[in-house]
Amino acid sequence: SGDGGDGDSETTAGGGSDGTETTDETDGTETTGGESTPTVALSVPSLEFTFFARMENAFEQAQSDGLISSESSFYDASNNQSNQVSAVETAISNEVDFLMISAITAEGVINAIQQANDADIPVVAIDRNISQGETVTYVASDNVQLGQRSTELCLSFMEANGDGDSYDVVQLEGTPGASVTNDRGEGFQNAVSENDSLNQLATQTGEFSTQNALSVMEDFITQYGDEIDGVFCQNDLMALGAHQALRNANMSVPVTGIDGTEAWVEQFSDNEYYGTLAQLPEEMVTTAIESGKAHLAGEDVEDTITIEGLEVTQDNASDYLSDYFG
Amino acid sequence: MSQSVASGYRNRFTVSAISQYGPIIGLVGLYVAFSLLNDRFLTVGNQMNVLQQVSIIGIMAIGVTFPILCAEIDLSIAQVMEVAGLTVATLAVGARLFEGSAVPVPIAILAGLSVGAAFGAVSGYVTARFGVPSFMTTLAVLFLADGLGLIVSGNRPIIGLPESITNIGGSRLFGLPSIVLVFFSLLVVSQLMLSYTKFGQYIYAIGGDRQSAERMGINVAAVRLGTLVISGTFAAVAGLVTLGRLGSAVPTMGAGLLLPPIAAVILGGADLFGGSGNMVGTLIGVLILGVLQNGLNLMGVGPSGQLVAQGIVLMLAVLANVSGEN
Amino acid sequence: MSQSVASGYRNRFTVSAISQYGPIIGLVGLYVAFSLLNDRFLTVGNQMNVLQQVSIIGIMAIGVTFPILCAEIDLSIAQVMEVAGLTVATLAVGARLFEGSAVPVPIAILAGLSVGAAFGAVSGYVTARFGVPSFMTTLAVLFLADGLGLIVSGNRPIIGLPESITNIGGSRLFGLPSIVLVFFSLLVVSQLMLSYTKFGQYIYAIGGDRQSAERMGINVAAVRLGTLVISGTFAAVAGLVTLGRLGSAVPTMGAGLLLPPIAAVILGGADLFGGSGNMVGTLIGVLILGVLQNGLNLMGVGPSGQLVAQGIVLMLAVLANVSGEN
Amino acid sequence: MANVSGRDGEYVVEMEGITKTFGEVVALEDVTLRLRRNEVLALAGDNGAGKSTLIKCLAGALQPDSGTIRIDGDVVSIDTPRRAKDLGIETTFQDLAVAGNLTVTQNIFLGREMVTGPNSLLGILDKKSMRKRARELLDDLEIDVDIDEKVENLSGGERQLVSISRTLLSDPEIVIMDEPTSALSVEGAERVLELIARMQSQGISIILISHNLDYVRRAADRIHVLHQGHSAGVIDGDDADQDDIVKRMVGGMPEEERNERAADA
Amino acid sequence: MANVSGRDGEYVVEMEGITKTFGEVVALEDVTLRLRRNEVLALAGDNGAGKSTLIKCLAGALQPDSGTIRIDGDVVSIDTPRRAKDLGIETTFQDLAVAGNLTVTQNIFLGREMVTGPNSLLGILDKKSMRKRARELLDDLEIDVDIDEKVENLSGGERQLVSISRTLLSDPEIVIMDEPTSALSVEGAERVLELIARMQSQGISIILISHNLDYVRRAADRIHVLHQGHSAGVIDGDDADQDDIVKRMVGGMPEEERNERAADA
Ligand SMILES: Nc1ncnc2c1ncn2[C@@H]1O[C@H](COP(=O)(O)OP(=O)(O)OP(=O)(O)O)[C@@H](O)[C@H]1O
Ligand SMILES: Nc1ncnc2c1ncn2[C@@H]1O[C@H](COP(=O)(O)OP(=O)(O)OP(=O)(O)O)[C@@H](O)[C@H]1O
Ligand SMILES: O[C@@H]1[C@H](O)[C@H](O)CO[C@H]1O
Ligand SMILES: [Mg+2]
Ligand SMILES: [Mg+2]
Repeated sequence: SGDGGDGDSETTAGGGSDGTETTDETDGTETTGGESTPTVALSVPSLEFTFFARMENAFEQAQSDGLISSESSFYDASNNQSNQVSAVETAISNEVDFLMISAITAEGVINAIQQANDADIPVVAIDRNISQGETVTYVASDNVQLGQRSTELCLSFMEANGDGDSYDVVQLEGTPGASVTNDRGEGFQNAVSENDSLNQLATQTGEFSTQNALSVMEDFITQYGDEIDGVFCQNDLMALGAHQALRNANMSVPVTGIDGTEAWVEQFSDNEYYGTLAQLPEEMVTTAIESGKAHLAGEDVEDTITIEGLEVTQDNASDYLSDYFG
Repeated sequence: MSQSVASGYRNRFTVSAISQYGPIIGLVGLYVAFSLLNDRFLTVGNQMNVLQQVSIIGIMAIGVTFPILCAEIDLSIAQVMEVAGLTVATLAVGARLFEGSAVPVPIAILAGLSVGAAFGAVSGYVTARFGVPSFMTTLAVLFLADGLGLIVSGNRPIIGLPESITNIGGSRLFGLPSIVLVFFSLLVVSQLMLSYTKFGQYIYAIGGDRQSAERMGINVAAVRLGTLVISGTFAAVAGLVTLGRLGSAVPTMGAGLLLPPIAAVILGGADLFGGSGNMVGTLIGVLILGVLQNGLNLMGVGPSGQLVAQGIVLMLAVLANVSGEN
Repeated sequence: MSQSVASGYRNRFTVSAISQYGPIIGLVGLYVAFSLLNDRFLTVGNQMNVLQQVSIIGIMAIGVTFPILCAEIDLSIAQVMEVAGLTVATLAVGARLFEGSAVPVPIAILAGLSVGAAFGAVSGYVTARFGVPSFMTTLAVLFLADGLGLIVSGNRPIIGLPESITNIGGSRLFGLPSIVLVFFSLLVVSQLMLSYTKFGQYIYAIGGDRQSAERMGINVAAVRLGTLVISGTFAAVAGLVTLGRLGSAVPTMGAGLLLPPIAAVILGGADLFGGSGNMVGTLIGVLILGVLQNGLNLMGVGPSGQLVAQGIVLMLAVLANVSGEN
Repeated sequence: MANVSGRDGEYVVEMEGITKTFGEVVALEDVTLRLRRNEVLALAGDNGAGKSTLIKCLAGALQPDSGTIRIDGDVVSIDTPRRAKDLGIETTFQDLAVAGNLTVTQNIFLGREMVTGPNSLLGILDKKSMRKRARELLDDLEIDVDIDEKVENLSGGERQLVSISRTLLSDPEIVIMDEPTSALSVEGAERVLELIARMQSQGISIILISHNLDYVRRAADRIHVLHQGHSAGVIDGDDADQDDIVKRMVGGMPEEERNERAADA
Repeated sequence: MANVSGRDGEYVVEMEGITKTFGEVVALEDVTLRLRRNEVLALAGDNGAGKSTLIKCLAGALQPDSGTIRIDGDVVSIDTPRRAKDLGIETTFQDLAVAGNLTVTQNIFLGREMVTGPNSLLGILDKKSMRKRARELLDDLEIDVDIDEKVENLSGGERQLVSISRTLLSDPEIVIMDEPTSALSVEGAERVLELIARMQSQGISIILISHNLDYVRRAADRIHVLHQGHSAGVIDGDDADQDDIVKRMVGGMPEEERNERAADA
């Protein structure tokens, strides 16, 4: 792995169209035939995560571009499992044309999805999958892969930065119990076991939050000091915290995250050993909408559409920023 | 006791209605408003949804009404709910901590409820015996239960639960969702307990004036302990029915469930400092929270608008409640 | 008032030390234990870290001590902290809601603090004027502030803050982290206010027995309002220094910060029902929570072990506190 | 009646036609009470007659349902205890308004603390002066309690004495005392009677509620008897005989008097 | 002394050498109090003398620092009010232990509710019977309050009457009344005195604390005077003269008596 580079993203699935371009095509809907502006719903785990805030923006963009109707609703579950189930139920009551969902946990919405299936409302899973029930497709990054690639990106930085033959990395995990945490952790472990030069020094939860990550990183520094060769964070908000702790301790080691959050990428300009694996939530949303509409139009849609994570480092940071946040 | 004069001397007027008549104004107002604003709001289907959506919080709210009436608090309910649900699930399926040692469903359920009762007993004992404020003991139990939940579940969701478990919270009986039936049964039993048993009477006496109650010969320690055991047990029941509602056991299923049940109790007119309130009030409080969210969801109000609307409407609803009392 | 006899009649003995002498036992115990268990725990550097790590919670805890002493509660502090910090950041940088309309730093800071005070004034007014429990009014403000935070920040981190802002919480003065200095200054000022002003005295009087205080001619409404304005303002200060600590403004920076400050206050020996407690107690409570987490982090205890350990140690610490009092 | 009220009129307080109900309970019905300038007016009546309710209306702790209150001839609305204090009315409540968690000194000064610098909510307490003054005050009243003790730790009588001593600090025009001697020893009660006499000599007008008819007869210029929420007549202290008072307390206003009144109206 | 205690001994309660301090405050020092079977023993003393503290030690509300308590000749440790009740000791506290947020009926029965079915914490309240019995009880005592009113809404005297009426329900062996008449009208106080006489005639032994020396002399067989935490002697009720009592209250035990005692020891 380790592709990336240009700002254009690829979709591995043949059925998916290029999301970034579709957003620009106002008449794109007509090509799918059928209902031109469906009423849809999108339920996400929590707007606490910038990642989902970007989805919200993409959703609103799609609304104003006329890809979906203005009655479409966006639901924030505030990380509360019952809230998400309620949101799905409400969407069913509102008889949406199809439902997009990023499940807090894959298993937490089993019944809700069952209800949607029973009501013949198509479901598109996005970013976080669901474990049971019928879906049109699953549009997402591969989180295990993201974890592994980001860890390996960190390793490549460490190799470039140092000269030893073994490197000690610490990991900052996301919310305990969340599927992304488990998946990215698995990817991290894969990287550790596949690369002999890579050792896990410590793992602690930063709960996907900047200030928790900051405190934990401070304590890591106290405990391990110079032993730390690099930091892998399961998302970019935590990378910001780790960065701050390292800066305060006058240390400079590679840090990688996941997400491609603007604020983190902006730190790259004066640090060549910072990086992230950008997810492309905007593209996930538009792709999901495309797929849902295609399904309504009776077309076949691939079971999974993987939006490949985009490796962002100092090299391509400014391109990335101007492509996605310009 | 340091209650203001103004609220004291009207009690006679509204007799026991004081905490029922008041809060209901806010609820009725919400119903009128949402009925006018949205056609689907007052449909049977949607009202059934609302009931289902509030049931888990409702069960926890009923449970925590006991300690609150007794001038105690229980901060551990969300985590106890989680660990109890996870215990039932892992035991029944024979997964994770109990890999390969599945037990019959009734025993799994009993174990789950016992876990809830046991946690309540721990905080209750330390509070009643040593006079440690329940705020602190239940906070400690919050951590304990959260940790145990991670251990029991290995941090991962559990699926494939036997129907005999998921039916408790996820089936229909006499055309009503079973979870709603569980909620209402517990509500009725609890109100009867409060109104017609010595235990109920003592809760009010202790909540009103602990020292006087003690001097009048009440076994204060037993009652304080009892209220916390009840709230732990009810939290466990909430965990059990959640399995049916979600269709799985998820290690994060308690997230965001600390404040709403307690808020519902206070919204229902109970005094946070003990001695007044009842289960009908709690029901109304639960419904206000549930209807508010459901109505805003139906209207498709976006996340930030929803928060602002919730804040404003909540403020108005409590104002209506309080002026309804006076 | 319904305080048990046992806790009442020793007051004379320990004079005002009651809530200082007690809680300190738990803290000293923690220090001894962690010093034995880990070499780096008692280093100057780590102790400085602990102070830094507790400062934000500490500032919020000091603020919320005022309402708690007055038998009120403030549930909105975490969201108020967030929205105030985001307001300062977006105004100073001219981003998001204030895109292109940057204002001078002092004005941005003033605006942020005013937002905090204003939210406190809203809940304080409704509580003091209409007798709505502060639990409910501050819960409503919690939603309002959360929503406003989303609107102000667009849910994205804001970086590139001017140094004049980040220095407030992120620089060093006389060899001490500035955030710690802010914390201790506020602590001292607050304790002086409690001990030596009419306002402080009235807080205790009202917290002890509101009706009596009113009958003795105290302007109860003004004092109740005042305590909530203070806690809102202090939460805003916490938001401001958080910008320095994190080096950026993150929309999630309030997450998980509701319970710890309140817990610290109670852990420090204040009565949740008002009338007793002080800032020194709050400091001790804050330190107990901070040291516990720091020590466990240093020892490399994993997430679930950490939760369990926190639960057990917290239970022991409060037990020690209470037996220290008796 | 204009000539008997106003700043120099005969009556310093006129409560007229006061009615107060609590739900279905009628605590007071059309009660009229007038306090003459500089007199000690006793308010007597059986338990539950409405004495405390009546004076709470004057002290700002309760709002009457109907009726008017005149102070120095001016109609006033006394919506809070603070307002009553502003009008010069100082009250010792039956269920002692004290802050148990504060010390004796703090209680004595609560609401009118001595401060150094500007007197606002943020005024700096002059603790030393207050302790000194409190000590003097209690010595003066021969009250032997530790001024730094929390009030909740005092004995019942001591607590009552502290509450009474509060009235002395504010230079009031009108003092209301609801059962000020109920928890006091014979000695303590004597001191309170002396205090009442002293206040009267300083020009203060006083309403005294007490079940001790002995004390009432000794201290009061006139005795206003309440019976089940109604006036049962006012008796001159000098020719008050215990039997007459008790008869009114138990049976209400004598038939004759009631008829007289009816004729008057 | 063995012959004067025990089930049939002279003394039903013997508190010996009771000392109780609160921090630096010595509330009681080496106080000995003996209650004879079936007598009314009054406990008199100035405010703050230690009367309430002493009886709280017997009622289980406080633990003495040292000293022993014998009930019917057996040494007992009374660590809670519940324990006191189990020993047959029923108490009316000076600062009324009542639950303001409960009704009169509920207060009267609190802790010993009538239930249908098994009598556990989950016993089903027999509300009807309790209301009936409460009504009877209050009628019997001529207490005119609404049995369904919340106690916090009662007048001071009414509240006290409710608290007193509680003592009658439990069939106690020993009754302690701390200032039971302080808030009562003359009428009300008379009824309480009658009640005390009635209880005595039923074989109950009674400790009565009151500042009303009139009532004390009428009701008590013996009067135990406390002075600043020390015994100031026990006087026979029959030849008690008010001056002697007051002298002891104010000055403590007379010199002669103290010397006698010293000689005894
Ligand atoms: N808040 C209230 N709610 C209902 N009833 C009340 C309330 N306050 C007083 N009452 C009733 O009003 C009547 C008068 O009460 P009040 O306290 O004025 O009596 P009082 O004359 O002061 O009696 P006492 O001598 O016992 O103090 C009583 O019957 C009492 O029960
Ligand atoms: N909890 C306490 N803490 C400190 N001092 C106390 C406490 N309780 C009582 N005291 C002191 O002990 C002394 C005796 O008090 P006690 O209540 O026994 O007096 P009493 O004889 O009942 O007086 P009264 O007639 O006023 O009721 C008083 O000086 C009182 O201040
Ligand atoms: O993929 C997203 C983001 O990485 C976010 O930071 C946390 O939730 C995950 O689902
Ligand atoms: Mg009265
Ligand atoms: Mg006493």
